Amino acid sequence: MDANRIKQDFQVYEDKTLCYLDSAASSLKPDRVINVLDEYYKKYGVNVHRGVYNLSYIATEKYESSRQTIADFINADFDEVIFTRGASNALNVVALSYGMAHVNEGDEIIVNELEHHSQLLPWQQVAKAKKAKLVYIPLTIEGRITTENFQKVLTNKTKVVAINHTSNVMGYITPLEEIIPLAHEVGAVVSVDAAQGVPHQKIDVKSLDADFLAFSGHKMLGPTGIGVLYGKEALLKEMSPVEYGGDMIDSVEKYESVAKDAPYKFETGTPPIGEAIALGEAVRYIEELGYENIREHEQALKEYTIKEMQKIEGVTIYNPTVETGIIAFNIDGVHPHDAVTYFDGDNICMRAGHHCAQLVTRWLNVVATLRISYYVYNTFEDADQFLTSLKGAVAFFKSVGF
Amino acid sequence: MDANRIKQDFQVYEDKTLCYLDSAASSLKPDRVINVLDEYYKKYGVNVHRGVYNLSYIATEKYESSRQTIADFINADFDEVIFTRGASNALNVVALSYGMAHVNEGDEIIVNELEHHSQLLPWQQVAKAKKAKLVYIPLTIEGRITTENFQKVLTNKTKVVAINHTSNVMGYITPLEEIIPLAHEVGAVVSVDAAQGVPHQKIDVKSLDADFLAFSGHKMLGPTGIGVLYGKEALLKEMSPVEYGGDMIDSVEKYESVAKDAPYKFETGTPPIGEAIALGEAVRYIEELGYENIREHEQALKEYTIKEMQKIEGVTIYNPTVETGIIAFNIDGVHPHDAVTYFDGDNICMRAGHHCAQLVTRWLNVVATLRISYYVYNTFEDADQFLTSLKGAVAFFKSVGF
Amino acid sequence: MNNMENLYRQVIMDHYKNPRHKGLVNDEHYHTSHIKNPTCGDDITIQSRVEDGIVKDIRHEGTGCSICCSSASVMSEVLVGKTVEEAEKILETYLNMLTNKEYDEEVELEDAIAYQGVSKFPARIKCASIAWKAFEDTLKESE
Amino acid sequence: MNNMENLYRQVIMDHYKNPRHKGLVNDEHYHTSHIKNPTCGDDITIQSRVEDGIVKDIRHEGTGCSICCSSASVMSEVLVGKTVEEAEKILETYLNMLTNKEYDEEVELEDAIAYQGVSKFPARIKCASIAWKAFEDTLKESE
Ligand SMILES: Cc1ncc(COP(=O)(O)O)c(C=O)c1O
Ligand SMILES: Cc1ncc(COP(=O)(O)O)c(C=O)c1O
Repeated sequence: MDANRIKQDFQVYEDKTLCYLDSAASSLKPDRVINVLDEYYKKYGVNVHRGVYNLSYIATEKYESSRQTIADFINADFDEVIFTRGASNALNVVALSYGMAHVNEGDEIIVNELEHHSQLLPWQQVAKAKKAKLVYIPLTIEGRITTENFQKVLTNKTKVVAINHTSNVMGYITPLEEIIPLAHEVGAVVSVDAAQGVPHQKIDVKSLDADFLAFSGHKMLGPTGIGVLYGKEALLKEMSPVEYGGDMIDSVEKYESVAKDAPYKFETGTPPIGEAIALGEAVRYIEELGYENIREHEQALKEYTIKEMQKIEGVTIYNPTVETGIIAFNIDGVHPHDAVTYFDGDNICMRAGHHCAQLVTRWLNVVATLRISYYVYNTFEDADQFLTSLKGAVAFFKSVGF
Repeated sequence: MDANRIKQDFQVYEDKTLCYLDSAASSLKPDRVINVLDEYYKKYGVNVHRGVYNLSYIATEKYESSRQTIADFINADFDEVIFTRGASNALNVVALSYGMAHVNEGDEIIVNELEHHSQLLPWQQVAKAKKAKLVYIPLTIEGRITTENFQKVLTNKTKVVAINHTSNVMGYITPLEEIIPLAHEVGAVVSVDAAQGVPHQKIDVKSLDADFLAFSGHKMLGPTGIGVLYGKEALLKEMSPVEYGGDMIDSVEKYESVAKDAPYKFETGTPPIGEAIALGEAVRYIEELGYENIREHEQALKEYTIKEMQKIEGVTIYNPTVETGIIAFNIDGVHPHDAVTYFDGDNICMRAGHHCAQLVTRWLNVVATLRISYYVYNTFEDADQFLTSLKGAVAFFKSVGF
Repeated sequence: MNNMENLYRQVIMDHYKNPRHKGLVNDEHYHTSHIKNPTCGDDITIQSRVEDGIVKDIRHEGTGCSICCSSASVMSEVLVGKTVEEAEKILETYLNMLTNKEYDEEVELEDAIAYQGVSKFPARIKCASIAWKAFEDTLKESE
Repeated sequence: MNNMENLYRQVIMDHYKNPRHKGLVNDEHYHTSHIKNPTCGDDITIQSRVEDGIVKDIRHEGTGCSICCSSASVMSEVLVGKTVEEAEKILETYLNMLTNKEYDEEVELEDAIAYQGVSKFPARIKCASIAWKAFEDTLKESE
């Protein structure tokens, strides 16, 4: 994969010095995705479903064909793809609709300290509301979820397993192919947070056998304001809507109403139309690049970077065995917020903080971490720019007395 | 106001024959709003709040300054403006957070048959869940809500009044300046659906004294995927979040967590960043046009059109006394879906259906209605194009035997 | 200007004004399917009775635009008396015709050919197909 | 290249390594304010004791970056002993300086002037102001 060529697809790289290493927070957006968004607004920017004239017909067709594109992309059926505001919104729908209806007093919900707040907290709320028990998978010494440790907490009382595909802090990939069948054996449903998975590797919901799976548009070259919730048809069928209103209802009486079928019963009001259409374009772009190439490219960058980082004294890497393009680290004795300003001075964008995952930050026994994350447009020049800056940072902070 | 000049601000009008009369469903978007959206994606399309580098700082500043723009626009405080996915989402937050916590068995919730499903159905759900009573304001013979009729149903048991500012079917403006103080006298809170209000006239939440007020971006020259919930600070303060996750939380423990203050506790996950920033630009555009001018212009168009429509035999207008730019009508004996295809043939876009308000359609005793709705870019030429087409339609359907 | 004449053919208007096979029956030999198009309020119920591989009867009831209501009536006239196989072939051909797909011009659509013009009005394709789809559902149930 | 030297002045590093007035007290004469910046985990508590219109003492405790922690220490040194009016004036001047607003250069900021460079690092302004804002809150409570 020629990342230098790919950079040309992104207007933000008109700034030649930009070294963007924060794709796990939000990816950059290629021009063709923005153009598709523009085209919606400039040529047929009207409402969907409700209109019976031509412009509205076009908008509806494009919106729904984007749903089909995404369904094909993850090997789901059309009716199993719900457009949401983002991954957080999607994960909340699972907890509020499925969780609140199916979890009862004494039931167990399996979570873990690696989860993003958007996956952890909705279930913390369900557990509280329903007097269910929140059970944590013990992490290994590396901070990983293993099948073995999962089995230690799986019981016949387990009703739900809320788990990430890829950790946004540690970058580890969860062994879901093993965990999901085990969970199904005890009759639990598995809700997968794939916000960090779908942008980087092929996910086939059917072969994975996930019950629910959520991801965001803005982390996979798409716009903000859009995400996806996949749910198995049979589960969606018997679930109640969370929000009620226009476009999700079949018939309305004064005191009763009947909702449409999925996915529409979960999509009340005017949906994020332009956003959904543009997300379809992002999917096409990813498919053209090819997941194999993406994975290989990110791996190579990651391996090179970690190898070089390990040569620098005064740097701690928290996930040296990581299998994705996410590297968590700190400069010893330097608060990440101080460090990140140094990198910013070199036009290198990276995250400092708890990355919406306070539990694992605490598990690491630090106040916060630095994180770089690679994506399709990152080059070895980016890696070198980062490594040079990292050396400079270590030296600088030492020199001023940290 | 020179609507012919305004048309030039909208690229969609490169199609000179386009006669767009469906702004009540979704407005067209001016180029400058699209450009601001583009600028976000092309220049600083990164995440907010979490980043501590410069690009993210810019994104955060623009996102939050858009909140201030909108707060000033409706005379609210900064912390009282919550970004949502749209009006429907906003109205559901009120019902799910405020309603579910404060409405109890035997309490009364006042609604009416004019409400959009997105305002009616969330309260229908609250009423069911809480065994509260849904009470309907009787409509006048014109289909209006009056203070007098409101008083007939207001009691000491009234806990919530869910009401529209402007009806999306009939275009009537509700006498909220009278209704809100009466509701407050009995201690009820008033949740106002202003999706059809804010695009067309100045709304000052303080002088109106609304407790909650919701509207959508896409109906007021902004993008899809964004809306606003205004709530009084004191109410928001004691309300619980509906969705939990990243960005809305202060501190997270394994079994407990503490949410941030409003507005953030209601904005979990990556927000619709580009959309919020672009909505700020839409507000500036509206302010530059001036509400006085907008109202005057829409009034003139509406009056001219109704006067001319009344001269055409075989047309029934359902709201001849309307005070806004919304006209509901039918061609006698012709199903609206048939009619709308005729107009579409003349490149005139309008709605046919129940407009997400089945109760008022039933109240009118029709299966569906046609609706045209005027906005800033509509001209008298548009009105004439519509009137000519209407005459043609009446003649045509007669000729083929309707 | 408008090319509405292509849509509102005489056959269509005739069936709209004077629907055949209208009204449902209460008979367990019939299979029933109910489809709605909430966009415009079309709401149609189709019943069919199949015996010995032959479509013996079709009934319909509902509200909707002229295209939707007439198509239920036309369909009933065209399909009653056909074998299930013939009916399925006509159904497939008809839906392909509506959606601008390739279709077998050899298949005799009879009066249903009047809906050829609908393909030029994409927003109305659903109106013309909803009754046929409901019929298709009743066939599936019969199997 | 980087102009980090403008940010990490010696005074700042000194107060970061050797904070003065650190540690809270359990004394009802003190007013307390706690501010967090969840973005980066800054979390600071400020206490102040005002008597006869004079800032008698300031205490601080918390975690955060060097800018945040040091500024609490510097602030304590600068403001203790000042009248409330003087303290408010310094506070206003300091915040204006940080945010690139016009500010009265006549006002003596003492060591707090070391934070002048922060205005060039917009993403760090919050770090440098959070302790001062917390102090402002304690003053309001004293009124
Ligand atoms: C009166 C009214 N309320 C609420 C809504 C819902 O707005 P949205 O679809 O943007 O959520 C609409 C628009 O359809 C409306 O007209
Ligand atoms: C693992 C993970 N889950 C969920 C989310 C939430 O996604 P969003 O902010 O788009 O709702 C994120 C992104 O921050 C994430 O990294």
